Amino acid sequence: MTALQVAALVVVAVGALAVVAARDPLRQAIVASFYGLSLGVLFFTFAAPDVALSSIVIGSVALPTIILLALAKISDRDS
Amino acid sequence: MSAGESAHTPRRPGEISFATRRTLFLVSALVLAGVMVWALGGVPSFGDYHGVYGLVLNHVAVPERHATNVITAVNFDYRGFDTLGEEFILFAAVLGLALILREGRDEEEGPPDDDASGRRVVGASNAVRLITVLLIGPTVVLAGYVIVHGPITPGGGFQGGVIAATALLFVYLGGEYLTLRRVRPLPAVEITKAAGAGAFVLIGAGGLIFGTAFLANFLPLGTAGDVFSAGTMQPLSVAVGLEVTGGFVLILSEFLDQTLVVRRRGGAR
Amino acid sequence: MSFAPYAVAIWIFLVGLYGVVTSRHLMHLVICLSVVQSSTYLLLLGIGYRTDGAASIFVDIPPNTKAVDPVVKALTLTDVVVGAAVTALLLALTVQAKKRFGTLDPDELDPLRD
Amino acid sequence: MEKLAPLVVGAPFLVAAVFAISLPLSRRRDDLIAIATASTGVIFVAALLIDVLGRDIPVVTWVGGWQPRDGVALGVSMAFDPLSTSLALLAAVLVCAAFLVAWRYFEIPGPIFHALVLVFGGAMAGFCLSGDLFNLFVFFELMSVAAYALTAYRSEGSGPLQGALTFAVSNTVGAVFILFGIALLYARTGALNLAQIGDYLAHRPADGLVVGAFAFLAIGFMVKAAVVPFHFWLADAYAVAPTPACVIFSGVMSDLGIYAIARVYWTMFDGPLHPHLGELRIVFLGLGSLTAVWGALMCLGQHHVKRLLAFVTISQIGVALIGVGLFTTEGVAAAALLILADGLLRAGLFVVIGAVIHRVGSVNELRLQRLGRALPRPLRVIFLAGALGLAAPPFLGAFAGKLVLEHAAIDVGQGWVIAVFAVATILSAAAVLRAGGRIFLGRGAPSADDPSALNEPDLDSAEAEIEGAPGYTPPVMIVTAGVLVAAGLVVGLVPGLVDGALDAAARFTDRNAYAAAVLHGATESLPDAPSVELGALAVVLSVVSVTAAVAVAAAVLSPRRTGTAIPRTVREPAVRAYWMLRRLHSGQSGDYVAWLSVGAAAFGVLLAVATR
Repeated sequence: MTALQVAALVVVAVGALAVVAARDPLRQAIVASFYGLSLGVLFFTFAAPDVALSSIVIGSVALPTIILLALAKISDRDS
Repeated sequence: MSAGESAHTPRRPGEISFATRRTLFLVSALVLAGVMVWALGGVPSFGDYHGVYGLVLNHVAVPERHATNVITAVNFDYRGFDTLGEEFILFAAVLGLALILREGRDEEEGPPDDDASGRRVVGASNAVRLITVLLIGPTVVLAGYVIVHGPITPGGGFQGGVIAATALLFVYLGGEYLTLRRVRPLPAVEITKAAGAGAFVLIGAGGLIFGTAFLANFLPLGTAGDVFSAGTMQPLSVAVGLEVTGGFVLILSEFLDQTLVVRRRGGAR
Repeated sequence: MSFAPYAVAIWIFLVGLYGVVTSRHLMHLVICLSVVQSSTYLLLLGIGYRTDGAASIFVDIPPNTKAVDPVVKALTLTDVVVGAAVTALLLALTVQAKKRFGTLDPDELDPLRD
Repeated sequence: MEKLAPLVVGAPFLVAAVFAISLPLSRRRDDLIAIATASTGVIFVAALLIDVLGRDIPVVTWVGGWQPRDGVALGVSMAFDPLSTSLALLAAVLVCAAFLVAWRYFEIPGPIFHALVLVFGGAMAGFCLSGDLFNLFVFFELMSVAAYALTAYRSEGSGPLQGALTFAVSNTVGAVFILFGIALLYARTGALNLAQIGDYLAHRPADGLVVGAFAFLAIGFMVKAAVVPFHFWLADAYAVAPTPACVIFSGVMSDLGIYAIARVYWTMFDGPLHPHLGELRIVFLGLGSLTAVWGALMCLGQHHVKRLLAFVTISQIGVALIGVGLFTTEGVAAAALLILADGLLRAGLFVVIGAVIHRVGSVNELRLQRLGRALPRPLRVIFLAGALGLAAPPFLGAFAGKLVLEHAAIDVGQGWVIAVFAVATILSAAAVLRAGGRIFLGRGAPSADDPSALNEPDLDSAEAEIEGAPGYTPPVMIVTAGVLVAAGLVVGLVPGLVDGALDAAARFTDRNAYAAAVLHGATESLPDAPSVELGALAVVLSVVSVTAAVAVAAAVLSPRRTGTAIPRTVREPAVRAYWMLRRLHSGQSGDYVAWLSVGAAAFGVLLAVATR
């Protein structure tokens, strides 16, 4: 295993915990976006650029956007 | 109030308490982790994989399919049947999502019309708007590039489709809701999505008529590395690109419309 | 050390599941569920990895180069899209649940409880 | 013929795509197109079945024309044997039934409903016929996603939202378990084709990886099948899904989980796990018995009729799991016969309830007691016949399946399960008979005596899916219900059915013949099918269970409070225990996932111990 792979694995492992631990949805959406990005980086080090690209566009852009849009709706009703 | 702090629901007799639930889970998760480590202990060491399927495909895909990207060859040719199912998972999810969200919206006040208060979603500055508008063009070009180069380089219908859909996101960030309505007339998007999904099946059926089997290749393979190579892989990739673009645009805009409806209501209050 | 990617996959799975079990907010629950799903991406790609293998994209490299397993990548690509579709559907249910129940605590949605 | 087979999946998908463009076709035209597509599917699958029955070996087709090379599968195979094709036929028939019911059922027409059901139908066919592990997962997910969307179809109601949420959360976790199993097997064998994996594993011992892979796949499929303790989502979802969708869910979707366990075991794991069958059997029979009895007990106290039928489904899934869990040819045949007869009966009963909802807008048994007289007489006959059929009267309904199951159980020295399924059958049939007696015959103490009864859960107003003038029940609903129940009853009388099922099971459980057909296109001689003689025991048991079911139902409905005959010292703890059990079904996905995790851990450890 290369040092880069180990580092990326550690970041992903911590990232997963951070996503779960972020109990405030807005913060969680941002953390989840970083988590998607870190998965993408990890997959690059696994020689899987296709999957990395997918993981980044879906995990760190598309899904967080959907989450934010959904949150915008929900929080409006809270107030 | 943040989610972690909310008060626990009082339980009725017989119902397990929140603490019991967590304890149950933690104990079982510990055991489950043990089972998983036991099972994964039999997996070859990381980096030592010699599975025959991948080795064979790495050798035959380029000479046989004229596709330099073996992953695309797997997705659109060797295991195209999986991708058919996957496309329809997205298709069904978007149908369901539209069903769930539209029901509520119609009931509230009908589909959002282009009234003035819906125009600015976020207070975007002119600079932001300019940047995002400038970004739309390149994004669309990039998406198209990624879709049609699927058989050659990393990418293909899925990735390109999602990138194309995020072009819409830029429009949203620019706050140009009116532009958005023009860029994204819903019926056209729905037709794009369904046509992409349907085209996949039709190309598959083409294999049955002109080739040897459902989803079999029936187009000339071309030269490996060219854009117009790899036979039916290319149109299948474009079909998936259309479906994914349409699907994600629909997902984003369904949520967006929901948000807009609510914001208008909020403004009216 | 060679077990590390699998150990991390198990970790992600269980941590995400812990989030699902203890969640007090539907939005949080749905995102935790997508974390659970992401464990499978890592597991699949980890299994198919070959040390110093190239990426099965034979554009600039000769055809017989040692390459990582292309099948797991194709499976993971499928898996990523499936996961996103399920998450989007669940988020729609969440938005609608807020409207109907006025709450997002998953423990308070109980129309049929005895 | 078999080359066209992928169209079983592709054709409904294409029609669904056309529906989704949502050109404003007229409602009737949408219905007609959907029904035409579904009936074409039935005819096509039936033709496939006839073709398959005439051949000695499984019929195999490779999607994309990728024939295997030197025993290495390059593409995805579909394999048709009599059993898998029959199940696909049952699914196709029920899709057709769902469209017929929906025709006059929904107030708001929707091509979205048609599109979702067509996609769902195509996915079920793909799931039954696929010969590839990952492809199985893809169709599993597709069925699930379509089913979540259908459950939430009435999304303005709170019930459907909650049901769809618990359904989706539980099944997504189940799907992740399946992927773990797939990843393990791919790591070991470098293959995704069922036959190829089976060949690879056949002559190697069962180590942690193999046992773990089997455990994870089985857990995923047991979530779908709703085996206790993975079952909690089912009652929430089936109670609120639109009735036409329930016809498919209850009639066949749950059974597909059981089918998949048998499929993966007999194609991949029979080699390595065969030496441990004695112990494995105990684990699976235990789970099956727990599920059968748990579901039956829960039936007793339900007054929400759809929820009652949901628990009947769980109980019968348990009995089918007992059949599969015997891990013998006869056991598989028994499970197949049970799934066929009981699936049709449950589907028919759901259609009757759909007609009741359509007419009076309630599913509360106690409230319906006073409204039942308004219901058309044929529904009464159909419902009570179906309820009696659940008890497997001599030669009708699931009698054939029970007969084979008794044989199979005694053959491997597990005769005790006969008692379990007798109890489960009696209790669940009694509960449905009680509901029928109250609704259609007006029996039982009037609920006015018990005001709390009227607070029992009922339909959300949003779920009252009524179309057309009140005071009218569309004949198409009565006919569909009648045909389904009648088919479920007389299926046991079809001459040669038992032998046919045993023969089909013999082919299904012949791993070598399957692998040879898939990987080498070889022909092997037909395995010898076991035969089962009609024993007096089966008839006696059958009479006893019907009598007991009627007696229990009559006792509950008796105007004299029969319950007081039971001494208080027994009655009160029993009632308390019942409520404890019932309250575990809390409707909270957090609880459900916690139980799922407990079940998965326990199941994993049990399998590890069993194969030590």
